[in-house]
Amino acid sequence: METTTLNSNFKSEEYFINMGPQHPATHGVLRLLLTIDGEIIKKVEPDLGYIHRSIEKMCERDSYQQIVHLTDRMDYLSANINNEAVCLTVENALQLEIPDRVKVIRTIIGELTRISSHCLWWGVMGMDVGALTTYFYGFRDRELLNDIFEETCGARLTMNYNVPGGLMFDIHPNFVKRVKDFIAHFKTKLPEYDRLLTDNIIFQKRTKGVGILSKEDAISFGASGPVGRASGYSCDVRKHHPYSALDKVTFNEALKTEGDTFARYSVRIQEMWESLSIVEQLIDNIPEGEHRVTTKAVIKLPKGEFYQKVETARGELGVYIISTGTKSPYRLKFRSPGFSNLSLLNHIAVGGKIGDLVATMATLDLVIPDIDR
Amino acid sequence: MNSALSITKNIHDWLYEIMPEGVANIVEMVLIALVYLGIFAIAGLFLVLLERRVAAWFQLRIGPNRVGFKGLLQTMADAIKLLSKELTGTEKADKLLYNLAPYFVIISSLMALSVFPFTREFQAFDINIGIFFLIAISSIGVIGILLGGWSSNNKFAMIGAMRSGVQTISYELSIGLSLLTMVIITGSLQLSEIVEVQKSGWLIVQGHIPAVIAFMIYMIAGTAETNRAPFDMVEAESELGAGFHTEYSGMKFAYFFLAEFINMFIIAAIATTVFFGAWLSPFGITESIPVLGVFWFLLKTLILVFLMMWFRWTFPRLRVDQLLTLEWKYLLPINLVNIVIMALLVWHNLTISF
Amino acid sequence: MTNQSLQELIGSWSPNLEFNEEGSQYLNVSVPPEELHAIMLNLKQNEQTSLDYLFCLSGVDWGEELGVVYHLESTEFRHSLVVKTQTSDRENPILDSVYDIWATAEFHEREVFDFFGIRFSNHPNLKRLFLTDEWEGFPLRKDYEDNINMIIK
Amino acid sequence: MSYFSDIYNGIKTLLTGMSVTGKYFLTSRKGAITQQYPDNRETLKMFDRFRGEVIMPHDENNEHRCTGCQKCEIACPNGTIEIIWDRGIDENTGKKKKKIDQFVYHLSMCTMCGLCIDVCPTDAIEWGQNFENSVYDRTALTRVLNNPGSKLQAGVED
Repeated sequence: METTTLNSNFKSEEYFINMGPQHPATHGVLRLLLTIDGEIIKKVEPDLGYIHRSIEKMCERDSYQQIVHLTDRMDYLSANINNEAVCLTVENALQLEIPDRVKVIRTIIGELTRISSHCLWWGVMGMDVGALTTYFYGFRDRELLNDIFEETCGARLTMNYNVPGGLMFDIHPNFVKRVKDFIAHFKTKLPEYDRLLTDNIIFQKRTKGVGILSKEDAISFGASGPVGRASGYSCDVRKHHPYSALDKVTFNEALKTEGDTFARYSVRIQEMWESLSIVEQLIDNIPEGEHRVTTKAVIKLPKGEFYQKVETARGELGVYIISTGTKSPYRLKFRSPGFSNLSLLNHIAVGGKIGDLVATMATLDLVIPDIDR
Repeated sequence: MNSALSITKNIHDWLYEIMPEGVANIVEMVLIALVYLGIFAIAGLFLVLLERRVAAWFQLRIGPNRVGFKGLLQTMADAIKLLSKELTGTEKADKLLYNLAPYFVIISSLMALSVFPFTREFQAFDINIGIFFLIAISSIGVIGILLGGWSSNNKFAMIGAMRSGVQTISYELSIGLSLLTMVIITGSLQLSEIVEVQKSGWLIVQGHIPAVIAFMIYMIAGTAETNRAPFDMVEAESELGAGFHTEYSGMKFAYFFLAEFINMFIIAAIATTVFFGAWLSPFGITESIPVLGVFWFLLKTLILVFLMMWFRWTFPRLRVDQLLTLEWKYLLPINLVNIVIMALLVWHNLTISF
Repeated sequence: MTNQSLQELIGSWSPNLEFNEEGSQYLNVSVPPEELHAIMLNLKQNEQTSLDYLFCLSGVDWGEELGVVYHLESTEFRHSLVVKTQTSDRENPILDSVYDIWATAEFHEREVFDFFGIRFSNHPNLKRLFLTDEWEGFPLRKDYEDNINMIIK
Repeated sequence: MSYFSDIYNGIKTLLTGMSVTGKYFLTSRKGAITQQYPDNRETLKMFDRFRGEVIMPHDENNEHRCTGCQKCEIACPNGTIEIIWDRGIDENTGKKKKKIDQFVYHLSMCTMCGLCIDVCPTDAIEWGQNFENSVYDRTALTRVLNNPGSKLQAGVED
């Protein structure tokens, strides 16, 4: 972008700054072109692509088993849920009957992933509004989850635990005990999160009434996940299109109507409680059985189009596969939640201050590789 | 005007023997300045270390523990690293102001140190407008910040500097007024006199309720004066990257950094002097050993410094407009009412003194 | 609304629509590019369809034609519909933008433009989103070649 | 009046927050979550399933279980595994048989997805728990997994 063309559009008192791609608040390589009048934001224009790896193009040459591990690298904080999304698409296309054990384990790990992602988000949210200590408390709890994942899946972040047809291997014998320990631990820590940050007067002043998104706009901008639900838009895929074992559990969809930054914050905190309750309902009732259905070594999907949506920690992830009957998809599109959520940033940040933009962006919970894919 | 502990007295006499009076005076001043500079450069470094350890303990970490015994030399090593670093700057910076800014900041904070009564006889400069001098000097530092932010020709630095200007000018009022509240009791601006008054009870006890309110306001405004969290609008790393010192590196950056910590020390030291009886020991338990005054002074100061660190590692940052709301809508009116209450108390002799 | 009644309702709007339910869990409707914007506006505003949530907008290179697939859902009735449109002009493909109907389309259409080179008329800010402005070619097209960065197995 | 209750409530929430951090400050010695990594090397043990690198275990006779079927090479999404194979004469039967010459593993390209180990029909390769893979020269990351002079364990192919 040339400065000359920019300047001609400016009123005399407005100026332009580059937030990112290396900026502490953008959590990665997002670049925001801000037009500012003093402290007040006039326009936010995201510039993407700093970490684009063209996963969709790579998928067009990979086999269906190989695609799964690429999704780890999209929204790496909910890697397991991404894996699950691709596996579900392939399994539905093949009309495979998946054992209950697999469904339950997938759901448990998915919800734990959600908690882990929200823990990190909580820490980073605190850091973005200036309370640095929350970062370490959030990571402390996330670390326990990472250990659970590492023991069962072998990796802490990019697990690639799901394969089309089930799970790569059965859960570790310690899994159930560790998860129960974690639930007990986390139930004492979540109220602490509230006491440290949620109730804090400065935090509430910083977030309430900031970055308001109305319900109509939320739907129009395709907001999903906590961002949509904070605006009173019931968009939980787990409720409306339940997958895996989610139809067997009871949970409340965290809904708020204010649509401001604080509402998005509270929705996530509440979601952690809900996820805990889902895990609690399932952890004692993991059915016995196979952990995997044998599939052909070369999976060929029937000709057709397949769409599967799942609820990741950030919102609705869609996997759209167009198959021509070969071993790779003809076209594979990931509808990533972060991409739609980012598109509304300009809409809600304009008129706020720089500090508001940072707080708002923190509650959108952007993961840049998820946007850039 | 100079301290009269026995060693300093000997040096003083010796200097007057070997050179004419005027020269000796100047030499003496330079010597004292150098001693202060040395002590506080090192004290500042240890404050940085303390901050890092305290932060680590709040955050379930261990903190620096590798360089020297238990990491005691960590900040020394950092300082040496900063000394040896290349000084980079922006091409279009206003070179003169850019280079001048760090010195404004560091000199103003070092100057303020000269008036503190560390113990009965350990005070470099017992000026009779002590408190006034402190308030005046500590607000010069902001010029350095403004200059640094403006001259480095970086928009983030510029925003940071402007925020700093707004912040310091506003909170200067609260600092001054809350200290004035206490001056009503003492009836003097001279620091040694203020300490004398407190021999019949620390001022925070003498002035009870209004004094406690004044102290709270002072701590809030003092934290804001030093640009520390939750008032670190100036550097707000999640908003502005590094704020006004974005373009500074090496030793120039170190000056800013050191000044922040010395300022923190100064704010705590003023509070110690004005509210907590400076070098006076609690209940006079070590009155017979005057040298222990230094210990008590530092202990009280460090406790207050710790309190400021506690704030920093707990609270989120305010937004820039909320910062001003807090000052103009809450602190300032309360402060004004508080002064009137204090004046009434003193008028009717309702202060507590033993 | 069931797929059956959706098909009947939408089919009554224009004679040029093709419906297809095979090989997909949703009802598919193919719309000629000229009628795209009008049909889309109707789909959103009609009280019976009320498809107000555009949850996926994907560009597809069908080999001969370039197309866009819109996945729509109604947040009120929870029925879904897939709208497809395509153009055979590979040199200068132009479709109507739907960003004024669903705000999320603004970004998604920029992504499609970036990777497929489909231009959307009336789009407020149609420029490269992920790739640099100087990038040549449109990577997700099937005929895109890049001998340095692409490894074909 | 709400002016004063605001101040009161505000200060109360601030003090609650400080009590949380204060509690951790006092218990910081036992609560520290830092792992002092190079110091705790002795006690640091990875989980059994930890994916550090792909290794090929050999038994005491310097025999491995890899038949050179190349399933792993096909399964790998990144071209991490290259199997250089040969046809040798089997000593027992005298027939020509496929056997591996070099099992080349490019650690620098590996994404630890585990597909190769998943497809391996003879369990010839498995995960190693070593995670200290930094080297000064990236060519050191290309490894030959089968030991020199090693051969196929008897009975694996059946």
